[in-house]
Amino acid sequence: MTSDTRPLSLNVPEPGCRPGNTPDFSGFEIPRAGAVPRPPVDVDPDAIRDMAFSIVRVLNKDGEAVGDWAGALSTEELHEGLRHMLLLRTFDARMLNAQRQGKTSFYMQHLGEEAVSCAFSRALEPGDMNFPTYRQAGLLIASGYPMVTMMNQIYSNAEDPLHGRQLPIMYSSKEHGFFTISGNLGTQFVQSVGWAMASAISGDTRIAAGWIGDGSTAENDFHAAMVFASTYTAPVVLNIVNNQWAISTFQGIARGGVGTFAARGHGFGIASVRVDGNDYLAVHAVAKWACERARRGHGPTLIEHVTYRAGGHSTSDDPSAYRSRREAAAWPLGDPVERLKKHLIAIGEWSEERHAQAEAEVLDTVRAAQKEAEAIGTLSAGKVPSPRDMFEGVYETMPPHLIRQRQEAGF
Amino acid sequence: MTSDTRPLSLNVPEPGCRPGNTPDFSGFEIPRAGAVPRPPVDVDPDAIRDMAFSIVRVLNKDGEAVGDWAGALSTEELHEGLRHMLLLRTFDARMLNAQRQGKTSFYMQHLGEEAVSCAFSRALEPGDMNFPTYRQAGLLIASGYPMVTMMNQIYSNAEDPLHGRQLPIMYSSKEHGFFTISGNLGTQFVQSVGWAMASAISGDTRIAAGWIGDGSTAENDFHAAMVFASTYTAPVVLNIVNNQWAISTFQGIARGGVGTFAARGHGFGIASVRVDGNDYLAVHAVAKWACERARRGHGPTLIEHVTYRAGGHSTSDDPSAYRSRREAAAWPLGDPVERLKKHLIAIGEWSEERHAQAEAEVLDTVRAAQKEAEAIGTLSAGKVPSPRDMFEGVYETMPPHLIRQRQEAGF
Amino acid sequence: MIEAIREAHDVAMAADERVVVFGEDVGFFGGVFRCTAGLQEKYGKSRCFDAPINESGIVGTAIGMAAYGLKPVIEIQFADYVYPAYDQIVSEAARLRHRSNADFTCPLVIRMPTGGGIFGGQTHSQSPEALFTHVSGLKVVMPSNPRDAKGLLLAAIADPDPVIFFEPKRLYNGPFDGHHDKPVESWKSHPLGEVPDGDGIVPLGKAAVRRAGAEVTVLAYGTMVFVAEAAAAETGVDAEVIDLRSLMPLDLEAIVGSVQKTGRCVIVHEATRTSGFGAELMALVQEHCFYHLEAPVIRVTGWDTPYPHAQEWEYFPGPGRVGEALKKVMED
Amino acid sequence: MIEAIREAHDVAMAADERVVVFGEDVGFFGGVFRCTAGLQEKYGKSRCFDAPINESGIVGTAIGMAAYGLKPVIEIQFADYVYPAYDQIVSEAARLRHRSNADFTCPLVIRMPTGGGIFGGQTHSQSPEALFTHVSGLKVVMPSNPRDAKGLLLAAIADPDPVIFFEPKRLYNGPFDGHHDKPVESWKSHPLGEVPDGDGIVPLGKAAVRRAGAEVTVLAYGTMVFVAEAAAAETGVDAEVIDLRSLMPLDLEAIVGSVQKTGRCVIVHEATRTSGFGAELMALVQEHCFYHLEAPVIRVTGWDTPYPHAQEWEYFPGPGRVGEALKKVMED
Ligand SMILES: Cc1ncc(C[n+]2csc(CCOP(=O)(O)OP(=O)(O)O)c2C)c(N)n1
Ligand SMILES: Cc1ncc(C[n+]2csc(CCOP(=O)(O)OP(=O)(O)O)c2C)c(N)n1
Ligand SMILES: [Mg+2]
Ligand SMILES: [Mg+2]
Repeated sequence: MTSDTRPLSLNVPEPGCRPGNTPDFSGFEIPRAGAVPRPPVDVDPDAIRDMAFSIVRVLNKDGEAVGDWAGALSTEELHEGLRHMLLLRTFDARMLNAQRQGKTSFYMQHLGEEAVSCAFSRALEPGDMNFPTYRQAGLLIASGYPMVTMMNQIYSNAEDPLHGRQLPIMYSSKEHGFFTISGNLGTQFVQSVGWAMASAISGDTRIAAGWIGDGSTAENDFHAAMVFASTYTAPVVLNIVNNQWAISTFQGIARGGVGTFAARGHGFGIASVRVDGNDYLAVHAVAKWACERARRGHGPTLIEHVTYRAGGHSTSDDPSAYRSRREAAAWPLGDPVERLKKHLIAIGEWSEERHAQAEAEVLDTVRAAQKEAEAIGTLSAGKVPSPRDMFEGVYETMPPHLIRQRQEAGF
Repeated sequence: MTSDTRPLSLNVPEPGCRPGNTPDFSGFEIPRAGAVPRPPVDVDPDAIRDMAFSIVRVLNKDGEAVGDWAGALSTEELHEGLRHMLLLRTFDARMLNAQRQGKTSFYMQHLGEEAVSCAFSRALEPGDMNFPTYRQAGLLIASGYPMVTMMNQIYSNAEDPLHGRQLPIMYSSKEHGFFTISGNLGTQFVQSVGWAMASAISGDTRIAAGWIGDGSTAENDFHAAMVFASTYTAPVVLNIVNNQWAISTFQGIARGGVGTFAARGHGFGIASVRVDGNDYLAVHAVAKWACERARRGHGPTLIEHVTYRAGGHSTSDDPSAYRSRREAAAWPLGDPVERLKKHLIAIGEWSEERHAQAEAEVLDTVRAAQKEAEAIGTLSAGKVPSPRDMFEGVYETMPPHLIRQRQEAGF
Repeated sequence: MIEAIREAHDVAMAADERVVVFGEDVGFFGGVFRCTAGLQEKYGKSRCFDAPINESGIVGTAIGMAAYGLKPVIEIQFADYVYPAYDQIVSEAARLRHRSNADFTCPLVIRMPTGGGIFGGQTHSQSPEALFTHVSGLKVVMPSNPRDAKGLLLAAIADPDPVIFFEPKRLYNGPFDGHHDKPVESWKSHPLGEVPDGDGIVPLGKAAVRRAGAEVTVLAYGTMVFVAEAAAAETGVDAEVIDLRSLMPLDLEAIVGSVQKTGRCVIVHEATRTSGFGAELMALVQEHCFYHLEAPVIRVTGWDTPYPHAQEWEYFPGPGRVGEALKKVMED
Repeated sequence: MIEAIREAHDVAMAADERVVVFGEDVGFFGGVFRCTAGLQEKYGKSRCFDAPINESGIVGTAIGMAAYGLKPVIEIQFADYVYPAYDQIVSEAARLRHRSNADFTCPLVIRMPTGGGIFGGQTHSQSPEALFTHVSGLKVVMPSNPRDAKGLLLAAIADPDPVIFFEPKRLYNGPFDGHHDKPVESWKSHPLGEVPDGDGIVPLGKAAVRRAGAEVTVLAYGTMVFVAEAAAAETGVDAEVIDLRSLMPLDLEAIVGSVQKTGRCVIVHEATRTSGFGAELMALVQEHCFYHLEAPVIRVTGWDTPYPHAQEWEYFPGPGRVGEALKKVMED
């Protein structure tokens, strides 16, 4: 041992800001909108390593869409996109409230992250399959899944398609390309790769999209997904939603010493891109590019959506215990709804009045769905699934021991 | 979907050469010896990203030690290094044979990879801890662990320090900085990080070294090791021994679309270096650099040792079923023993005669140890551990149910 | 019970520098159930810290630390999330001592909130204890009250071998007998809610009789202890309720003594039935009390299905079902 | 038995394009035990291929494939290495159908060589079946001979739910009754070594009586079936040896019918005792045959220790130990 060796000490990363501190994002580098060029979809991943350290952005401060990645969406599509985000935000607000009223046991919202799932959804084709986390309900809303069915699931009422078996918001819809959500973090990232491999094995043209949170990239399944996607050039888009927090744990604990989560892809030769997750146009453009890569056989893309979890982790969480109340407001990428609204106004296709009217319409829609769902039942009242349902579907055919148990239970 | 989308297909990587084919390593880029500069130990990992795509080499074709990384070892140390490798090679040959004779159930050799563990060992200090795989017995031999004890373990005889409990070659020696080997691949990579974290937590100066094979980097524990090492800047050296094969599976299946295993470190901001694993001087120099980084608090280093498994995977394996018999001879980095021998001759410190004499001495040493071990016993004859030993040590204090079972067993 | 667990950590950390605590959200925030609140502030970031969300890595690094000589006490956020760490626990933590002949050992405590009754659905309600009792080299503990929680946790931390420590989350804030419609009780008014100061341990491997009785022995642990007490009270069956507290090592003597006395036995657990720990208890009872048994032993357990969200109370083995079993075992 | 397993793959792959086979070393080489030899050549690299060494990834991708609509048949190189995949199996494969109300399902076969008797030491000898029988949603199968291996594997591949398929590796090359000093036998001369051509299945959930008897019922599976037969022959006890073949679903009827007839029961397995599948069998026997039992049921099992290398035959529950149990149960 060299004689000048000093005692070692443990490095434990800390967030910039805890309750009581002043949020400071000045160290967070944000390239200007339009700065990152759009490479061809068959680009060699090695040639775009810098994209993992930059951020693809389309909307500038003035709400203009600029650069290579702009121009992919029609005005009608943008209107629809805004409506999807408003629907999701309103849905969240009402369901949060329903949980407080005891109509369900649990809820998780998307506040500040609406663009990610809503815009991504638009890049997929029917038949493609998402393997979402609990924070991508925008995939369902944007693909037209009935809101009342979502509520039935949340309320675990008699019309819940999952028969009350699952925790609220753990939706499943094969038809809408939305894989049954797991409560276990990370497990589905690698399943999305398997689904994509199956599509390739079958000579199909469908692709898969995996989803994972910043904190959950630390899970081992992340590695499995990257290894298999890389080895078999699977037609999959692997999405990391970096909303800066994993419950009370800031993203630095999962990220460690590397600059960005997107850079994780470099160890696997996977094309890796960072995108402004609060920019509907940027998310959509990058998603489209990545989906095309996958579908044309150029293999996987890793996308880091840079966004911010403006609300609590779930209804069980109070973030003021571990981060500054002012952090959300200081978040430099703004609010996705406001930014798309500003863009539409900037291009002369929207106004404050139309926005207010849209909000009102959206509220009516959500309210109507809620009324319909609550007329069926909630966790605390009304029509509920049968206890028999708990025994059904463990296997396709109920084996003798479960029949005996069901009888013992008296159902 | 774009109308021109064609059916997808699965990409399954294939090795360059199967039985019957002619080995061709022409695509394998080998920088000349001395080409890679030696950065300071506090270098920013990002500044040496190219080192993950090159190979640190010291010995050139003519056996000269050249470049920044040369000059760290005295002639005496080189003589000793050669002796260690010869000991390991001879030990392997004799134990392989002992297995064929039924004196033990199983053996795994190091043929062609002797430099990796023998040279690395020299970079460690007493008290440091290796978390080895089954293919780093050179760590024990080079640190002076008694060969007869190794054989007692292999023979599961009455003097086996592990009392016959473990599979042959699954040694353990805390005193010699050699963590108890697991049969489960990958598990110990992350344990090495934990041990290193513990050293840092304790304000100690000791460091850990983790070991993993190329194939085993695919295991999820590899990810856990990288995440924790990166986040807590653990004082650990993480070694990947890329010997090109994982039983019958070539390294491309684990590596996927990235150029090298060392590049895996880039996704974590970990300093990552490739080294010529068949060059005793290069392995030692890189190991020393990485250990110093760790010990001075600069955090983890990932080292890919580029080598070749010249023998079968284990005594249960016949590699001619899946790779060309000529591949080992075509391997462009040569043989580690031959290369060090050539170097010593080149610097005028060795000769064919001295080498022959050294080989004879080594053989005597190994033979003597073997005689001693066999006089105690082998798996098939002589003194064996007591069946009682199987019940001991499951817990520190034997709980009642195990006492009952031991009595039931009649021991 | 949360406070008792926090206290046990505090006592152990104060007494022994080698005790380190980490897990998801356990550092600054003090854990999602607040069982480690204040420890980071008191003992510093290198003795209590947040971990990346990687259960396998948490256990794997803890094994390395334990082998180094520290005593890690780690938290898995929910028992339902222990499976990614299963290999590290089964193939490594449980094996180090034996395979190295004590050259390396693994004094390690793995805590995890367990069980249902909080509408947590299938991934926040499981009771996987039987998956650990089958693995030689592990100890398995489940307290049912604050007093035991503190004493057993201190014993687990002092233990030289790896201990899986299950905390019934429905008991965190008060006793619970399965009558979910009744107002929530707090530990304040319960005698076992009173936790002695200091570093007194409750030894691993010793059961406690929670209710003495002559007619039937009820073997239970965790939340089910209160359910069994309620069922006995409500049916009037004179049941002896044994709180096993530690499943491995198991207090066979207490079990056999009681069953040989009563001649009848009901086993209650929240985990799924098939291959649950109840099967082992049943096997032991029939091996050791065969000639004393007057009626078949009955298991009252969770069903062999995932733990459902809406049908929580039909799944939960409540006092009604346990009461039925008590009556049946008396009739048999 | 290897050839029978290979044949089952071949038949299934020929009949159904959706059957895909992968795992460590299963492609070009055909598996370290050669159970998939020739399949890659015959069906191409996208239907039979090598996987990275990542058991969790193998199962995880297979789940995705099964959900897509394929029927993956995957190999875990040794049962001892299944634990890294435990989370994917328990939390995902076993749960998809139930939690999605059959919106997504998981028809998947996970094969793995199991058991000891080959001097494999603690990481090539384990029998972890009880860790899967405790998990609702899984089926668990263990054949004891080539005929059943083929028929059960075909049934497993046809099954709409995930099946854990244990292959006793000591039986790969011939029957084995635990007399390790006797010359090795081959399947050629054994009636159950004859495997019918074609796609005939052996249904899951049906046990087979391997030896009819009147005095005591022996419940066994895998290698232990032959051990039990040998013990019966050697002791002269008129034992009825039942080969369970499938542990989940279990042929309770066959078990109960036999035990009610004989009034005595010995349970044999190679896995560690505590919380092994024997505990569940014991529980079921006492629940269903209490009034017929004339003596305590006895378990003969592996000890609650890691599977040792040198002491292999002291660990292995051989015919001597089973014979002792048969004699004891007759005396009790
Ligand atoms: C395997 C597993 N471990 C732990 C948890 C508990 N848990 C639920 S959400 C969460 C944080 C996830 O953070 P992130 O991945 O960043 O996603 P976000 O909630 O921010 O969308 C944790 C630790 C879990 N659900 N599964
Ligand atoms: C978890 C686990 N999976 C599979 C195996 C079986 N196995 C033993 S060695 C080996 C190949 C390892 O290859 P590599 O990591 O390249 O190391 P090498 O043998 O080349 O040194 C495999 C698959 C194992 N021991 N553990
Ligand atoms: Mg997050
Ligand atoms: Mg290798």
